[in-house]
Amino acid sequence: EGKTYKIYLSNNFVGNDWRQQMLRIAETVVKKPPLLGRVDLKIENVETTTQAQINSLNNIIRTKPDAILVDAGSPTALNPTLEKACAAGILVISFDQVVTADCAYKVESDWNMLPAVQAEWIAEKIGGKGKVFVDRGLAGAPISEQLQSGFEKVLKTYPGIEIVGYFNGNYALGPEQEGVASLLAAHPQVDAILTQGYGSGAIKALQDAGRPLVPVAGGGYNSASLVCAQTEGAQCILETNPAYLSAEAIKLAVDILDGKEAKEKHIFVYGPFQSTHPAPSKLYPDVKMQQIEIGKTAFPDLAPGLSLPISPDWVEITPQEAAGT
Amino acid sequence: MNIRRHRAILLAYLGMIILLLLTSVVAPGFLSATHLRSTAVLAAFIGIVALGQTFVIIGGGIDLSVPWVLNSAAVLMTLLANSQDAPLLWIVPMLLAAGALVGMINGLGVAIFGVPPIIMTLAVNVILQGGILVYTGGAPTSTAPKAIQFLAVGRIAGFPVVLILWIVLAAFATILLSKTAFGRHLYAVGTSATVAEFSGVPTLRTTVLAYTLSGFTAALAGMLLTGYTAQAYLGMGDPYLFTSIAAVAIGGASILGGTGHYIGTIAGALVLTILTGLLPALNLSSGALLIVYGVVILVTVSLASEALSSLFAALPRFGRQRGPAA
Amino acid sequence: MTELLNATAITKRYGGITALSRADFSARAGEVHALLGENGAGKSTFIQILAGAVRPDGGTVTLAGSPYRPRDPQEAQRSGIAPVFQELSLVPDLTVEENIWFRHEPLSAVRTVRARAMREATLELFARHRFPSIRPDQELRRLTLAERQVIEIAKALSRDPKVLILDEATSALGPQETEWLLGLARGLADAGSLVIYISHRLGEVREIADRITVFRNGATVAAYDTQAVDDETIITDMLGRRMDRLYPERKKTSTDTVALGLRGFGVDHRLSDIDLDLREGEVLGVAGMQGHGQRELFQALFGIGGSRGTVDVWGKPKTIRSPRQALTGRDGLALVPEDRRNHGLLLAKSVRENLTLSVIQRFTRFGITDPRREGALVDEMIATLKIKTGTPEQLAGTLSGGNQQKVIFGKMLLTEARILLLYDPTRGIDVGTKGEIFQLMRDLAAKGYAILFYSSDLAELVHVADRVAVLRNGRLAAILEGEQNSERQILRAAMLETRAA
Amino acid sequence: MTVATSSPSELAHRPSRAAIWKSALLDRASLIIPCVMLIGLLLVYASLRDGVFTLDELNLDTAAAMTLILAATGQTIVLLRGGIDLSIGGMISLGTVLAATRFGTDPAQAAAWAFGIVAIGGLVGALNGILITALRLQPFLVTLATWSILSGTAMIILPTDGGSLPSGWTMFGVSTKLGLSSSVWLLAVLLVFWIWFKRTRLGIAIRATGSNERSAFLSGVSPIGINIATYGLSGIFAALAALYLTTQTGAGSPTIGKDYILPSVAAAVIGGISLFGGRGGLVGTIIGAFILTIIGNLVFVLEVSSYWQPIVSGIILLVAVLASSIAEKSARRSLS
Ligand SMILES: Nc1ncnc2c1ncn2[C@@H]1O[C@H](COP(=O)(O)OP(=O)(O)OP(=O)(O)O)[C@@H](O)[C@H]1O
Ligand SMILES: Nc1ncnc2c1ncn2[C@@H]1O[C@H](COP(=O)(O)OP(=O)(O)OP(=O)(O)O)[C@@H](O)[C@H]1O
Ligand SMILES: [Mg+2]
Ligand SMILES: [Mg+2]
Repeated sequence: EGKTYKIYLSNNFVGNDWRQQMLRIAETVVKKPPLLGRVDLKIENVETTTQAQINSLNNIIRTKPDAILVDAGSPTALNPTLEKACAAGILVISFDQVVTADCAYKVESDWNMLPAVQAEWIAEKIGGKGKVFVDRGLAGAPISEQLQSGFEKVLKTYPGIEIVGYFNGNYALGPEQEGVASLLAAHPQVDAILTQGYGSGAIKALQDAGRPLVPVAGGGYNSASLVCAQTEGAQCILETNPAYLSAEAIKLAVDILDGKEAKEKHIFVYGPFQSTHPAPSKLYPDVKMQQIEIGKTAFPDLAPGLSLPISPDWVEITPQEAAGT
Repeated sequence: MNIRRHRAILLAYLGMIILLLLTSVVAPGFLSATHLRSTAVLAAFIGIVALGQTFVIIGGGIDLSVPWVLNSAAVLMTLLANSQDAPLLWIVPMLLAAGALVGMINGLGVAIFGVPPIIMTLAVNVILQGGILVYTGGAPTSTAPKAIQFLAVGRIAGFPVVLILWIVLAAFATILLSKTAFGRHLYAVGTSATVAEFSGVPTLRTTVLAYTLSGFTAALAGMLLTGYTAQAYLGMGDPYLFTSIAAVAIGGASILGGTGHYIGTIAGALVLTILTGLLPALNLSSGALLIVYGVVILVTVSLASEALSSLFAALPRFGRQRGPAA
Repeated sequence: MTELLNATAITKRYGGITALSRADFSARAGEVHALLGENGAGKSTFIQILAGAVRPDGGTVTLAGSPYRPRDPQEAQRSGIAPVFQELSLVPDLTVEENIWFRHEPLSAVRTVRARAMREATLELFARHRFPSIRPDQELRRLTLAERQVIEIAKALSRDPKVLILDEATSALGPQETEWLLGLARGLADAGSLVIYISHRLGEVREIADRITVFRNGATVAAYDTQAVDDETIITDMLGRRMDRLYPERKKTSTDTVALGLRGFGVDHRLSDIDLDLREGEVLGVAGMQGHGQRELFQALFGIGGSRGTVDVWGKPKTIRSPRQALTGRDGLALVPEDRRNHGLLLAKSVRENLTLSVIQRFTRFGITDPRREGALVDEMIATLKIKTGTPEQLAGTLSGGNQQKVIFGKMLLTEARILLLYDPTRGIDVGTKGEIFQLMRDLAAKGYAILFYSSDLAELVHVADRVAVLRNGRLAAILEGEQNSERQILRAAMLETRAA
Repeated sequence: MTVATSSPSELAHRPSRAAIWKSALLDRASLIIPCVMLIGLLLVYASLRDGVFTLDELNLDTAAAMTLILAATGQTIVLLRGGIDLSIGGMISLGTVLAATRFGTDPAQAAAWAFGIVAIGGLVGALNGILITALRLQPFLVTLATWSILSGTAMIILPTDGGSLPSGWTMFGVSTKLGLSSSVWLLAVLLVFWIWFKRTRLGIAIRATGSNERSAFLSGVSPIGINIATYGLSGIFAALAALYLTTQTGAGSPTIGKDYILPSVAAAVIGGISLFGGRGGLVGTIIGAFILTIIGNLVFVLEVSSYWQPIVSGIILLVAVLASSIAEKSARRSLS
């Protein structure tokens, strides 16, 4: 058909590398086939507050766009506003931090699968017994809850494993490093660390404290991958929450607006795990796990905060485009 | 040393020691040299940011632009240096000057145009945040140069470099506050700008200088912090807003100005760092942690409160006859 | 007649400082009872105890025969005691009428303040006691010190007190307003109230008081009927020593050098066309009714607020746009400001810090202050002015009123500026020290200082100044010299046209 | 006027009418200037978007600003007292999670809990007041601590965003009467409250205490009483803000309160309230909150690229405040 749709992307937070990459990918992907010329994309960023996002969404709704894509500050607080948008005939797709409103499509990573696979890998790595630290993420954040309970659920199935300490990594390097450092001081023995952030902060804390390296779970950032690849004896499993979720959401919007029925309202996007020691998962036999390797999953020349992988399979995005350099 | 004047500061240290003892009960490992060292290093970052904040608050203002002055310096440093050490020779002085300049703009807005400090520095913070995103396109930057990493985590004869830096800065700040005309003027301006003006104090210069210093220390802390985590990331300055103000307040300064000292702020930075280090070891839920955090802050600063210390003062007189109320 | 108020063995300590030690005081209804004592004797502390603002460490008070122990100012108010505080108890951000009726505003059915009733009550109060007219709806912050003083009095009277306490209520008032207040106090006493009257102006005390109690170092040293005692005895009891004379001998010390020359000097509509020469070695008095431009003259010369016209300082034209430009060492000008609490003193800082605030460079070497040199300056000034302070580290706000004024005076002296702008420098200062300050002024003049001197007490101008410049409606009305320099002539020059206008 | 012989002459010569007007204007400058600021912003906004001066726009903007206005009402009272209340962040979070977990579907139960939440707000605030007076601690530190404690409590009750509210509850903001949404009516009620409150003895005493604590005490204001009342009211308004917020979000959130701490202070300060107490009023604060909200709308219709959005909003804020500060300064200079 080739009609151009007016689509707004409402994003509640710009303050980290992942969100930046997500936004850049959204801007890039609408300038490339197959979406070239199909989308008049407007991005509305607000500074972290839910109130600001509600106000911004109200402004968006008044311009009657074809679709609103939303990376939400809260899974529930935007619901009344988004339901208003749906009622006005606007297509609503939430992605990354999704909302619970029934009328909204949801595009996200599988937050049940990701922590389960990581915890399983860690548990197997330490032979089903030992003491571990678990990252609680950011206090009050919904994904933090999911990741933490995902870790715990699997770890509980190994009677030999004991969670001896929790810390709040806040999805930032500094707090992760500080949190692990504090726990290390209190616990002479630790056998694995499950972070929700980078993992590399945990490794740095172990090194600073002069402790032996232990298996670490973290996120799929270039820096984490690099540290795992370059550190002697590092054992890592890195999950992926692809920053191209925005591209997937845009594509879904265009498809639905074109009249293609979506198969489901809740869509999971899967990226591969990366590991220094890939191993098959028994819980989720289908997951892909890549070997961490310089040049393949870790790029010394690229920005450390880059989230990997970069492109979905239906469009080619270069690392430069993703990094904005 | 005059006990009355410095009671708040002394009690901030007392609070810190009590907290340390408490900590050692919960987790004996905390009093190990390694951990004390890493605590001190973490406190140094807060302490350096809070240095400028101390000056601004003593002068009757507040600096909310700290997070993004810090973050901007960190991001620009890694971006410009591109992991190389050599360019730091011009980058570091330039960014320190740029931080100072931002502080100066804050100070001028407050002192010349009478913009409320909260609004002035808040707006500058937002503008800086946007400016950095526009300038870098939000691009993640390269790893911190080795030299900066050395400053942040390196050691000389087992002693952390950043601590040496902190001690030097602390000495500088202490002298500035206690031993110079600028320090005297700052307390006067913070106590009453009108009286200071009537007394021939250069109120404008004094205020601007305080904010300038705050911009400078925030930029410095930003670069050092980059060395600590080995990379700059967006949002790294955010935790330092309330922390820097709280460190100053716990250190005995009134946030309405005119009182306080950097020596107290040091204790404040240590209290906050020890506390954030201690809490994870308690294995509480996130909610319970916040509750404990609040209670400990309250108890610790209560120790420093005049009420308890005046009770101290009254102790030797208990035996004597009381007033008509008795 | 029985005693209405009886206080025995009142004691109050502040840390190491004893403000009151077993002081006694008793007064009857229907009398004006003066409470005298040198600065720091404990008068205000005693008043604050009566007012419920401070709790004594020991002693008992009875009011109309029953024990009186107010827990807070509110309780004191309910017992019919209304104080006019030396430091004033007014709120800058409320209006005049809101201040007067604060805490006992007339209320409507929905518990809000009835503005109309409050206005009427204010005007009625003003009329009943013949108050000077002050607009009731302005914010207090816009009032001059004298006006604030008057409002503080109105506030006390608004409670129809049984006991009215006037703690140096006339210190900021000019001759006419003082006269008015004395009449008012007399009237209240005659109507059966007790008026406790504190002042350092003996003339007033003599005019109005029936009886006198004298405090020294926190204890009662004497109590007598005013008729039965002479001034010398009172002063000796107050100071604990004899005093030869209040006013120094006036020798002509002025030269022909003009220290401060004003031509066409003015401040918006409040001051205009002032041509005036202040000579080296001269004490030039400034007089006028309140609000006729004196404070504008002093402030503008010190660089506060704008001004027009030319100012020559030691023969050279000088622009003064800020106090900083005025305070330029020996060639500069220094000011004792009108409002000591808001303009002169950092109340929350020590005596030392206040004294040296304007002269930090005097003890700074290579950018570093030298505490020993500072200490020397401070100690010298405390000794010179006999500032009663526990240590130089005592907070200025905890000094007695007169001693606060001395700190401001000392702070100005330390600047070494040779042109001194003294706006009521002896306000609240006891007779003993007053004499010393006058002597000091004359000595400084003899050393080549030039002094511009305003006082709300005309006698001081007459006895200390070489010439007196009288302002009227913001203009120079007369310059009186020699025989002409008398209270009568000053008042004539100051008021003549006011009546007509 | 009666001129009696013993009455002293007027202390100052009579000011001219112009001078009286000028000083009256100056006394209100801190309110007039934000008004002008808001009008200026609205004019720019109206030139970029149709239908700005309509009831719809009023309804939308009021709903957008209302939570902030309620939070800032409490903050205003505390700032007038010369204090600051950070704990509203915790109280708002706690209020929303209590509402979202306890209201259930029974209207009576919901109503009871709504009152309960307001009561908790008042109690917690009163506790702040007691701690500040009794321990002689800075309000900043005490409320920082209670903020943390309240947030923690909220997080224990509801670890992450969720819960639900009765469907009628979320209809509150949408329902209209006479073309005005209930939010606008609520604003009107708030204004009536303020007109009443500022003229009560308590209202005056709070302002007076912020203006000069010592004078207020000497005049018979009880230090602990005034603090309990001030912080208690702040807590009550924080609870009300929480309840209103849940009508907008339909859910509870243990972290949402912190979003209102700094903005509540900013709205008050833009509206002319001094952090040093004593000056300003709620009308200024409400205007300040609308200014902050309109700036968001303005940046939206300006269609600036996404990275520029924070810069533009920062600059608008700065320019507006700068212009007003300069205007006020020059007005002051011209007077004295
Ligand atoms: N809060 C306080 N802390 C310490 N000392 C105090 C305090 N209040 C008063 N004093 C001391 O108590 C003494 C008596 O002071 P008070 O004000 O009663 O004197 P006064 O007789 O009123 O003097 P003046 O004539 O100067 O007003 C002074 O030495 C003063 O410094
Ligand atoms: N009646 C007046 N005429 C001229 N200038 C005045 C008058 N009243 C006050 N001022 C000046 O206005 C300025 C502000 O005075 P104000 O007493 O309001 O100070 P402030 O900063 O509000 O003090 P605080 O913070 O203690 O309340 C001062 O410089 C003062 O000299
Ligand atoms: Mg006194
Ligand atoms: Mg004020």
